[in-house]
Amino acid sequence: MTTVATHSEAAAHAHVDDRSFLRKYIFSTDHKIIGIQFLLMSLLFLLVGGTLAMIIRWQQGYPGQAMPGAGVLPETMAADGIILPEFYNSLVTMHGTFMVFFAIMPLLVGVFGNYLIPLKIGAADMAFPRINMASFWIAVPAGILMIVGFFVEGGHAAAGWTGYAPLSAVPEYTGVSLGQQIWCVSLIVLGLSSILGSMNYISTVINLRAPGMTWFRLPLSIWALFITAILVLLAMPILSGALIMLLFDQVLGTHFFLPAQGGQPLLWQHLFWFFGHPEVYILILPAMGFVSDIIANGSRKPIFGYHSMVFAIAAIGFLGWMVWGHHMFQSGMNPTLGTSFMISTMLIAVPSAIKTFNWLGTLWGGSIRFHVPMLHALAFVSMFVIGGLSGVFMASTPVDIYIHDTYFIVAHIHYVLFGGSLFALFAAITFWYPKMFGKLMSPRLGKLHFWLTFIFYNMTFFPMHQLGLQGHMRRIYDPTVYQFLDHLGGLNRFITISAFLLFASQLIFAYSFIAGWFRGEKAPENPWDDTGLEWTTPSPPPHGNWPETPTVHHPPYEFSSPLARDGDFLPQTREVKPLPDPAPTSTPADTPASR
Amino acid sequence: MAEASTTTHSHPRYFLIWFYLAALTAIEIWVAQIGSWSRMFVILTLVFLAVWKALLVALYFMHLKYEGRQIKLMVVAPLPLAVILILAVLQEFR
Amino acid sequence: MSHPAHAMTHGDAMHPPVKAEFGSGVYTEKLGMWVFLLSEVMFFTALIGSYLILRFSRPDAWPAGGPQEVLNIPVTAVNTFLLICSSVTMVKAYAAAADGKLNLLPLWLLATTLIGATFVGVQAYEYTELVTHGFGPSSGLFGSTFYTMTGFHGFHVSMGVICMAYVTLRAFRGKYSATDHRGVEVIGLYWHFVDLVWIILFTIVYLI
Amino acid sequence: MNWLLPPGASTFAGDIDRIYYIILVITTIAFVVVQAGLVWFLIKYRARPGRKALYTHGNMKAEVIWTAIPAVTVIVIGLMSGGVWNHIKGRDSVPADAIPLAVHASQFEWNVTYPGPDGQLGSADDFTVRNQLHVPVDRPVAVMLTAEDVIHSFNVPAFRIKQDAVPGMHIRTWFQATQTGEYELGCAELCGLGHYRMRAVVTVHTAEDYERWLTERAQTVSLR
Repeated sequence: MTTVATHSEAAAHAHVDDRSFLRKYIFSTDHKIIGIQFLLMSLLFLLVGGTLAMIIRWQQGYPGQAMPGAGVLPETMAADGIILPEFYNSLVTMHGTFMVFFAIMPLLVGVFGNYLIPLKIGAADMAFPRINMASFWIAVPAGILMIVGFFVEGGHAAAGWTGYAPLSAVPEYTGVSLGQQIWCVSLIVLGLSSILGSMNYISTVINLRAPGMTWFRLPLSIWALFITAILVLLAMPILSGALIMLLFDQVLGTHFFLPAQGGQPLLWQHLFWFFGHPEVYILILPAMGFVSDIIANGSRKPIFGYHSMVFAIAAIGFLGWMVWGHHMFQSGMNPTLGTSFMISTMLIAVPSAIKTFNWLGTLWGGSIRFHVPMLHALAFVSMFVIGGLSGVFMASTPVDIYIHDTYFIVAHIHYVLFGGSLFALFAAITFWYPKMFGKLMSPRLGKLHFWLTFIFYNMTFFPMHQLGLQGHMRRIYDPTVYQFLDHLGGLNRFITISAFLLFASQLIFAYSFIAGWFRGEKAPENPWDDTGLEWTTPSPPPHGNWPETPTVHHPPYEFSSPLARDGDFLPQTREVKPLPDPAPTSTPADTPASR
Repeated sequence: MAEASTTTHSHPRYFLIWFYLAALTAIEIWVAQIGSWSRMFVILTLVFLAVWKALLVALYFMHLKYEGRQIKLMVVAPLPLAVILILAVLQEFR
Repeated sequence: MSHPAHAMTHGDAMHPPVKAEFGSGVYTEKLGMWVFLLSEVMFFTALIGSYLILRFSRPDAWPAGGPQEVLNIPVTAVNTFLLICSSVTMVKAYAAAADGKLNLLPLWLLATTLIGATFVGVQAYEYTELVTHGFGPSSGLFGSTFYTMTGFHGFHVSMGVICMAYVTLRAFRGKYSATDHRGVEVIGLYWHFVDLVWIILFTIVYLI
Repeated sequence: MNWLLPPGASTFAGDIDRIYYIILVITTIAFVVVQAGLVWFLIKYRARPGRKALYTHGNMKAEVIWTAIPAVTVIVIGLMSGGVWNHIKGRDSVPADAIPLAVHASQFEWNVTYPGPDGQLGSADDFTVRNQLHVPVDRPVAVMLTAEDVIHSFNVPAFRIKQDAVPGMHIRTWFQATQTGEYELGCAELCGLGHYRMRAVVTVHTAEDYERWLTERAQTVSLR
């Protein structure tokens, strides 16, 4: 490995670390510590969101019956363990809010954006370490505030995670006043944190890449995080603006979304989904990136069609701005506009299909290692296909008339967000855990967790398609009100039992995560035989990451390269003499196969 | 980065830009008070003048004119998104 | 803004740190500010876009004789002129720093800070006048959009004034030089952007 | 599990169900191909001692093929859907001879205003019934949807019709029932505490029954 001379201070930092405990672990500006802080915070919120989901499921499976253990809930939430309708509306609202904004999004972007970007591009830290720290410490109060909302007078926000006005804008309509305001403020604050974070990611990727790390040598995870950061940067302020208007409608008496004085309820939906659809891709693009890295590693092959993978990410990032109307087909939106949104929505399926086939192409001819991250990554591909295909039904405007706002939508979003994002996150966490904590997680527990999750996950969410096809509306407190849903009681109970088993399976992961930290075997520098830059520094990497800035010589996925004489992979930083012609050189663009 | 390391005479004539901005503002206020023009024409004129002023600030005060291609591209990138949002939603409420 | 130690690999603070292929071509703080401003563009898009949409869909919610029936155009015109002046003082401060006229730099910055603060003061005066005449945020769509847009612009100016005061203080202490005046240029970008937003707002809110 | 849609009772059911089944067939084929391919690759290319992975960066031809096939497929689905969509929701799609009804949604009830014997809304013999929607079979019915407070959604699964009612907007939608009997109307958009019980009964009468019901109701209302 060759290196270039760098500022001597960097080297000094890497060796002598005399920061106080507070500066090192709490108010740290080190991107790795901030990444781990985000990890712990968002796993906690994942648990909160999951617990809320269990209560929702209980009510759906056993409406009107006391939930075991729910006796501890205050009278305003449950009467003798029987969930109250007002609490149920808060539950569905906050389950969505916590999962989208406080669990999945920080897990994907906050954790891995922070942890991976500098390590994978060869930078010592983020472009603005102090702003990075601020971004975390702004997210914390936002999260605390969101939790506090449960305990204020009138209960928590109850207008759905989409907060449709005027329901969300007038306290009398939901019976919630303070909770709804807290919801707005918390999300505005979180938005600021996200914007600061993404500004950091974008600047870092553009300006701090190590010598030799050209754009088309970036790993796909970094490409995905980079495009995602752009989406966050441009989409979050739209949400902030909309939330501010909503908040003003509640507290200042403005009329943005209140029709009585000329406001437009549909304006909220347009703004929300103009943010919301890019947000959907914010929640899946990084997952696609991690999975690409891990599938290449597990298959011991370069990723199939690297360039088209990059262009697919970029295409999704761009087209993602033109499809927001497909959430509003039945909203009273201009029907002609609906048709144009349907066409753009159909088109966005194409880059997703390209990615799926390219993953299959990567597996083809590989020498597949089934380590735990690989299992989760494969599950991602498999589940994402289901989520993607079920999306075609909703994209078709006439079919959407029937399935809009039913459990079919719930099934679809969970196939994308759980089957997609969360499986990718399990893959990513187990893959980079040794680097983060310097310890190995138990592969046996990992496989057990994987199989149980995979089975119970499908048992939970696949039948929801069926609920939706029978017309079961989402967000209804008690399905037994409707006769046409009567025959679905058994299915609902089946889903509930599966969901509880799914939740229980996650405890294995929690145990394995904590046990690995305290009792795990010490991790070597490169436990997965990977080519990335992060594996050329100790586990965990020191402050400053490398004593000297690394130099990059190869594209990201040179597995099984003929140039790698010992072992089956060629690290990006290893300088080797090219083979004599006519063997392929190391740049993918130059190989005949990719032409 | 043409600015940073070179000497005085390479700066744009800032006071001239300032004068333009002030004069355009005065014209705007005058145009807005004309009653005899059609409303649409007044609006278009005002928007044109506002965009002109905004461009003066962006190009000369923010030195966009002297930046590299990358920064220029980056800065115009979100503008289509803003236009898409506003035009599509306007379509809705016609 | 502080900087991780590794970043300055070739000593010139006003240039990009690592010669990465097809990077931004500018130093990182400036890049960061531009990136941040893009997100501000989208924020104001949400506010201004909502205003345009509401205005077009409900023209009857605005006074028939135009905004000047309610708003005080002459005062705002003076305020607009003030903000334009602050932009020129800001850019003169930048030019002074770039040319190494370090004795002029803090004076121009001070002028910018003071004019900016005056702008906020005049806006506060305008608000009080309007509210005492019965035009508040709850006065129909006009009031809602007017206060939200100008209010958030005012908030941005206020933040700018605070940062500008800090930069001015640093300039008086001689922290900037011809070879490193990143803080001045970066705050300048923000300041001009806020001015630019006001140019748009003044036209569409007060004149149209 | 029953993969069929529940029986439909309006003219829309045929079109919507047909497109649903076409998409179901297409997606099932895609699903089987991808999942089977995935499993096959996993078995065939699992790591075995002595075998090295194939070193390749891709194949342009294969990529063009698997870009083109989904692109064409989704465009076809899109075009197919567009026609039906315009037939159901297009602004000019409501048949001229449709019976006009006004449905005013409020927290948490459906107020259905009937035109009375003269067949015209806005006349003196109009009457309003709460949470009951009565329509004749085989006649198009045009519903003018309005909302009192928040957004509700007019949703009759058996008719395959769903349309939000937005406060401040007058949204017209229509349907034509094909089967007499009783069905359910539910709110599909979260509208507050009583969202889940915002239910109405839809009764589809024969033409004669409908006329009889209409005159009877109109009289009881005018007597009051």
